[in-house]
Amino acid sequence: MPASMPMWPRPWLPPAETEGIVAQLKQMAGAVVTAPLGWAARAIDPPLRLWQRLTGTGGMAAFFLLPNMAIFGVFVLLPLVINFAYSMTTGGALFLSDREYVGAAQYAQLLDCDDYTDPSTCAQDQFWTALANTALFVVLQVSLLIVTATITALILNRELRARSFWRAVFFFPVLLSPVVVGLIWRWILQRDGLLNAMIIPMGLDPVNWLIERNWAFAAAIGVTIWAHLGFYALILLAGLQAIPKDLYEAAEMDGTKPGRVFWRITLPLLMPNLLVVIVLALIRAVQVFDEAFVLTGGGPGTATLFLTQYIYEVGFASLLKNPGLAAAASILMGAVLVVLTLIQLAISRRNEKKGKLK
Amino acid sequence: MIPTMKRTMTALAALGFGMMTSAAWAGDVRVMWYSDGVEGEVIADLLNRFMEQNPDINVILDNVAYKVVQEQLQIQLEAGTGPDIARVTNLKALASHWLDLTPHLQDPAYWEANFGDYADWMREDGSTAINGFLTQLTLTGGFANKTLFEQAGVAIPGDDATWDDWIAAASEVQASQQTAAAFAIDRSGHRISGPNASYGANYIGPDRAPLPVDAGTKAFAEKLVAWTNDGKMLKDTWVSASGSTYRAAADDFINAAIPFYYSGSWQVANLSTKIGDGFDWVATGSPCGTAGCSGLGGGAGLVAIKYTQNPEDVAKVMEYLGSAAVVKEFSERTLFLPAHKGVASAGGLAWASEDPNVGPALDKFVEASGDIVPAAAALPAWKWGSAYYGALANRISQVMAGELTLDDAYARIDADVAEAVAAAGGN
Amino acid sequence: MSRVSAFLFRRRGGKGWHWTDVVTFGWLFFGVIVMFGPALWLIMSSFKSPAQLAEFPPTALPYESRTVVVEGYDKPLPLFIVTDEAGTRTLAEVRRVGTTAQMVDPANSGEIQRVNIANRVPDRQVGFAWDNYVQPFLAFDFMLYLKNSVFVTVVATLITLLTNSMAAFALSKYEFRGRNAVMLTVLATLMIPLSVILVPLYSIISAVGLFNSLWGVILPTVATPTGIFLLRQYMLTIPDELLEAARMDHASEWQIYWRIVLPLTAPALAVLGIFSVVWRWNDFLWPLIVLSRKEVYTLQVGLNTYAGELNVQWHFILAMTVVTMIPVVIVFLFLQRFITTGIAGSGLK
Amino acid sequence: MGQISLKGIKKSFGAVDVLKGIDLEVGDGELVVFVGPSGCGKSTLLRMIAGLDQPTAGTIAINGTDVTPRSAADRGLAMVFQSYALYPHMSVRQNMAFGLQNTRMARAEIDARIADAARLLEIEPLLERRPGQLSGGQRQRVAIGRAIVRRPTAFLLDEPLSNLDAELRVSMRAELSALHARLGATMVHVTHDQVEAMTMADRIVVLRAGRIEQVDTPLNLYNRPANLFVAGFIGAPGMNMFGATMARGVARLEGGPEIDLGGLPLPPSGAVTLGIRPQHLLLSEGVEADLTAKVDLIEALGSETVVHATLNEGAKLLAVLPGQPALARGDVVGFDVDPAMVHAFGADGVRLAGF
Repeated sequence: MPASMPMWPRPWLPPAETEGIVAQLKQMAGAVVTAPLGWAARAIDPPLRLWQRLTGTGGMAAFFLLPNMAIFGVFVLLPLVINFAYSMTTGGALFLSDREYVGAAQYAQLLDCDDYTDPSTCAQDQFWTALANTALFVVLQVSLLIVTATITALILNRELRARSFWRAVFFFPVLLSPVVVGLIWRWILQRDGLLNAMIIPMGLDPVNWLIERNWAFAAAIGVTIWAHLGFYALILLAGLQAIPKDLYEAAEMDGTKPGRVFWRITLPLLMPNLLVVIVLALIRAVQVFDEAFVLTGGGPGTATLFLTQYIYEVGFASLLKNPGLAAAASILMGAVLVVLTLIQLAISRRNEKKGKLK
Repeated sequence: MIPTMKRTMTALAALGFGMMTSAAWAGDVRVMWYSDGVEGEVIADLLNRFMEQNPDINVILDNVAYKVVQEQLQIQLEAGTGPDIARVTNLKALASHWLDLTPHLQDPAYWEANFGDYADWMREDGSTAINGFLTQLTLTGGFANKTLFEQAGVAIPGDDATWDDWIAAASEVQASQQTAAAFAIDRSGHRISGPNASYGANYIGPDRAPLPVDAGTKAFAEKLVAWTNDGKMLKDTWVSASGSTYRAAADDFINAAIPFYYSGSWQVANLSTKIGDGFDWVATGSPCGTAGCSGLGGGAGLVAIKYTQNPEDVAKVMEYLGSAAVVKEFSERTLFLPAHKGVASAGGLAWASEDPNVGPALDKFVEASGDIVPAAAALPAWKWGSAYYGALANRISQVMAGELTLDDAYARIDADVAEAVAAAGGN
Repeated sequence: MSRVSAFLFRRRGGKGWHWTDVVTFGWLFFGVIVMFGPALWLIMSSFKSPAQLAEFPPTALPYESRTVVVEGYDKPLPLFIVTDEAGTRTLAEVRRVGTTAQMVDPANSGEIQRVNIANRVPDRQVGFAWDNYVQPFLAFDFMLYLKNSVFVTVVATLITLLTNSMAAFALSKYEFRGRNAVMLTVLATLMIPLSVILVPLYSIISAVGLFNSLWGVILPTVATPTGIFLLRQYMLTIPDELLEAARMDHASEWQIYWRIVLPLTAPALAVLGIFSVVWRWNDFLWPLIVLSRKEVYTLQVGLNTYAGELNVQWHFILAMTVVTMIPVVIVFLFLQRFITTGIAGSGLK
Repeated sequence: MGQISLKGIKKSFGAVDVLKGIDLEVGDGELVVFVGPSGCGKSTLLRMIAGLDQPTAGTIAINGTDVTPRSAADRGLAMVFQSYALYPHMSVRQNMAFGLQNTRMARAEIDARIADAARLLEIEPLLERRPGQLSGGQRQRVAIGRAIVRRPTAFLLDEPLSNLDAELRVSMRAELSALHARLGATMVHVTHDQVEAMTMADRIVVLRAGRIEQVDTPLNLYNRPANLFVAGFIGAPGMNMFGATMARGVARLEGGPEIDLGGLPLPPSGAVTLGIRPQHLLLSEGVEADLTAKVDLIEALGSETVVHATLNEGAKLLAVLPGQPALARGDVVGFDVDPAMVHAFGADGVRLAGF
C-alpha cells in the first residue's frame, strides 16, 4: 500500500434524524396531499425533459429560478425601484405618474443639519433622533442578546432532564406575533401594570417603566430580546451540539477549569454559529419596528423612535402622508443595510471556504 | 383621464387574475365602518332592516379597524378604488373623493335643512355638494369623578370656572385622595384645540392657510407643560408615544387614577359600561380661558364615495340612514349626539341606558355646544386641521418629555405644518 | 407538583451540586417565569370583564362579583363585604348614592342600611368571562376569518416551500452565469423591512388588481430571501455524487430535484415550514393594508376591528388573541423537535 | 455489446490541463482498470465516459456511436461511486428501482430484475432497509446491485472498494471479479491501489499526470514495465532502482560496485537505471556476491522476510527473501542478481530495447 494514503471523504449520510422526519412528514401529510403532488410532479416531467434536452442545464437553472424570481422581482425588487423613484418626487399622490419630480430635494431636506451631532439643529430632527436611537439600540440589543442567547444555549446543552421542555420554554415567544408581544409587555410595564402591582407589595416604589426615558429604552431592548432569544439560542445550541464530546473529555482529563474550557474550546468552535447569530440579530435590530411600536409608540417623547417607525409614520401612517421623504429616508437606511449585507456575505463566504477545506 | 386609465388597467389585471378579486356586483353597496363601541351592531341592525325593505340592494358592511380608515382609505381612494360608503373622520382632507349625492337624492332640501350646518366639514371649499352626513356630533369636554371630589370634600367647580380653577380643585383632590395625577387630556392635537381657542388661539389665516402658533395656543401649551412638570397632568398619556399617535386617558379615569378628565362626548357610552357602579361621574363641559369656555366640535361622517358603480343605490342607503327616525334610533342606542337638526331640536331622545350618569352627561354636552367660540367652530371645516393637530401633539409631547423647549416646539410646529402643506402640493 | 420538579431538576450526573448547577437552575427557573409568565397572564386576562381589565392592581385570576336574589328586588344584587364599627358582614347593595351605599342584608330584606363606600369591598369569586369568547364567535364571522387565515397560511407556505426550494436548488447545484448576482440580490433584500416599501408595494398590488384579494396577501410574502438562504445552505451539504448517481440512473433534472434533493432537504424544509406558518399566521400589518372587505379578512385583521378610533375593546381582542395563538402552538408542539435538527443541519453551523 | 473508444480526450479546468490527450479502446466484456496516483486524472476520465463531465476536446464512442454530446442519462452506462451515493431516503429496493422507473419500465419487470440482482448479490434480506441501516460492505453490494439491474452497456466503478476495511476489500475484490466473469459485461474500474488493479484487471491502464503511461495485461506490466514510472508503481514492495553508468559492458552502480551483467543487451556506455524487484534478489551463497549490504531492519512475515539494507555506497536496498533466513540487524550480507530479472531504463526513463 502506498505510504501516502489519501484522506478519502467519509461516505455522506444525512443526519440520523432525517429518515425519521421524512417518514413523519409523509405520515402527517398523508396520501391525500402527496398523491396529487406526486401526480403533478410526474405529469410535468416529460415536458421538462424536452426542455432540458433543448436548453441543457443552463435552461434548467432558469426554470428552477423562474417562479421565485418572478414573484421576487414583482413584489420585492420592483417596489424597491419604485421606492427609489419616489425619493425623487414630492406630493401625496400614490402613483408615480401623478408625482412631481424634485430631484435630490428630499435627501437635501433629510441631510439639512447645522450640526450633525445635534439632531435638534436638523430640518428633520426626528429622522436624526431616530437614527441615533436605532444605532444605540442596535449596539445594546445585539450585544445583550448574544450574551443571553449564549448563556441559554450553554445551559440547554447541559445534561438536563426534559431538555425539550426547557427548549420549548425559551423558544415559545418566537411563535407569538410581534403585536401580541408588544401588547402583553405594555400591560405588564405600564404605570398600572402587572410589574408595578408586583413590586409595590415588596415595598418598592412603582416605576413608570414606559415613561422614564431610560427605562423605556431598556424595555424596548428587553422585550425584543425576550421575543427573539429562543431562535438564536437554538442556532447556538445546534453549534454546541456539534462540538465533539471528546474535546471536553480531554479538557477534563487535563483538569481545565470550566471558564477556561469555555474561552478556549467552546467559544472558538462556536464562532461560525455565533457569527451567523450576530449578523441575523444585527439585521433584525436595524429593522426593529412592531414590538417596539406597540410597546412604547416611540415615546417617551422620541426616546424610542426608531428608523422604521419614522419611515412608516412619515410615509404611511400620518394623515398627511409624505411618501417622498419616507422613501428618501428608507434609501439612506438601505445604504446602512448594504454595509451589513457585505459583512454577512464576507462571513458566509468564509464559512463556505472553510467547509470546502474540511 | 388618468384615473380612468388606471381603472382600465386595474380591470385588465383583475381579468388576468381571474376570480381572485371579488369584484363588486351591481346592486352591491359596500359600507366601510369602524366602531368605538356598539355602533357596529346597531348599524348592522339598521342595514338589515333596510335590506328587508329593499331586497334588490345588497348592503355589505365591512367592519374595519379605525387604523384602516385613517391610513389605508386614502390610498385606496387615490387608486380609484374603495368602498361605496365610508365612515370617516378625516372628512375635509379627503373631500375630493366624495360623491355629490344631490342629483340622486329625492329631497335635497331635507338634507340641506337637517345636515346643512355641517356640510362644509366634508366638502371641498366653495362647493355646495351634499356628500353625506355626520353619524354623530362630538364635542370635547371634561368629566369629573364626583365621588372622588366628594370624598376629598372639594366642590366641583361651576360652569364659568377657568382651567386654572379646575386644575387647582383637581389637585386638591389629588392631594387628598392620593390619585396618580389631577387630570389628563387625551393625546391629540384636536383635544387641546378647543381649550386653545378658549385662550384666543386661531389657526386659520385670512387665505385659509395655516397661521403660525399664536399667543392663545402658547398660553394653553405653557400651562399644559407646567402642569405636566409638576405632576398635575398625567404624564403617561402624552409622553408615552411619539409622532401624532393618539392615546386616550379613559382607562385612568375609569380606574379613578385621575379626578378630572378632558376628552369628549363619545366617551359617555364607554365610561358608563366600564365604570358601572364604581363611582359617580359628571360631564362638566369645557373649562374657561380668557376668550371663552370652548370645546371643539367634531364627528364622524358617513360619506358616499365617487368611485361607486351604482350611485343610485348608494343614495337610497344614505337616504335611509339619514332619515330622522333612523338617526334618532341610532343616536339613542349608541349614546351619540345626533347631528340632525330636526332630531336634535325636537329633543326627547330616549337614551338606551339605565346608568343615571348618562342622561345628564349627554345633556351637558348638548348645553356646552352653545359655548363653542368662532375660532373653534371654524376648525372642523378647515382642510389643514389634521396637519395642525398632528404637529401640536407631536411637538408639545416632546416638550413634556424634556426634549424640546417650548420656543423650539413652536418653531417646529410651524415648520411641520408648512412642510405638510408643501408635501400635499400646497393647494 | 413536587414530583414534577423532582423530575425536571434531577441531574443526570447525580453528583453533588456544583455552582454551575445553581446557575443552570436559576436561569431555567427565571426563564420559565419570564417566558411563560406573560403568556399565562394574557390567557388569564382574556377571561376578565372590561372593568376588571382596567383595574389596578390587576388580579392574577379573573373574578366576578357574587350576586344574590333578594326578596323585593327584581334583579340579583351584588354582594359586598362591609367592615365598620358594627363588625364585618356580607350585604347586598341596592344602589349607591355618592359616597354612601344603600345596602340590605339578604336574610333580612326589609331594612335598608347606609354604608360609607370606603367601608365595603365587593364580594368576589373567581369567575371566567366566557362572554369574551362567545360574543366574538357570534358577532364576528370567526369561521370565515379562520378559513381565510388557514388558506393564506397553507397556500403561502406551500408556495414558499416550492419556489424557494427550486431557487435554492438552482443556486446551490448549478454553475451558471449570473449566479453570484442573483445570490447577492437575494442576500441584499434579506434585510429590507416591509414597512419601508409599504407604499410602492401597495401601488403594485392595486395596479395588478390584487387589492382585497387573499393573493395580494400571499404573493409578496412567498419569495422570502430568508427561505432561499436557509435552503441553499442546507442543499450545499448534499453531496453532488447523489445527483450524479441519479443522472446515471436516467433521471431528469426535475426528477433529481423532486425525488432526491427535496426529500433530503426535509429538515430544512420543516424549519422553513414552521417559520412560514408562524409568520403568515401572525402577519398583521400587510393584510390589514390589503384587506378591507370582510369576506377576505384573516383572523388577525378581523381581530383588529375591535380597535376603534377612541376606544379599543380589549376584552374581545384578548380573547381572540388567545384563540389565534392555539393553532401556532399546536403546530409547534408537533414539529418542535424538527426545529433543532433543521437549524443544526441547515448550514447555520 | 460494450465497446468504448476514446479518441484524443483532453480536459482542462481553467489553465490546468488535467488530461492531455487520451486514446483508448475498451473491448466488449473486458475489465479495464485505470490506475495511477491521486491527481493523475483517472477519475476525471471515468466521469467523462459516464457523461458527468464534458471533455475539452476529443470524442467518446460507445459501440461505435459518438456519444460525446449526450448527457449521462442517455449513455446507457451504470456507475458505482466511491461513496456509493445511495439515496439515503429510499429503501434498498427503491434505490435499485429508481433508475428503472425513470425509463418507465413495467413494474413486474422491475421487480424481477431486483429479485435477480438481490439473489446474485445475496442482499435479499436487506431490500426493505435504508442505506443508513447497512454496513459498509452491504452498501457496496447495494451500489453494485443498483448498477446491475440497469443491465448497462458498461459498468463504471469509481474506487468502489476504497471505503472498505482491508479484509472486506480483499473479499469484495474477489466477488467483483467473479461477478465480472458471470455477467461478462464491460467494466471500467478506477483505483489507486495497484494490488486491486493487478488482481482484477484484464488490462490495466496506468495513468500519470493526464497521460497514459502504459496499457497492458497485469503480468505484462509487471514483467515488462514500459518505463520507470510503471516499474515503480506496479509491484509491492516497490522495485529497487539503481542509477548506473555503463562502461565497457559493465554497469557501475553510482559510487559503488560494478556488476557484471554479461549477456544482457545493454548499451556499451552512458547512464542507465537498473531496476531489480525485491523478490528477485537472492542471498548469496558464495563469497563473490553481486551486491554487499548491511542489514538495517528485518520484517519477518513468516512465509517471507523483508530485509531493509544499505549498500556500502549508501544506497538503500529492499529484498524479499523466501522463508525465514537467519539474519540479524548489522549483519553484512551478499545478494546475487539474476540477470534475467533485471530491468534497464535509459536516461529518458523508457525501457531499453531488448529487455
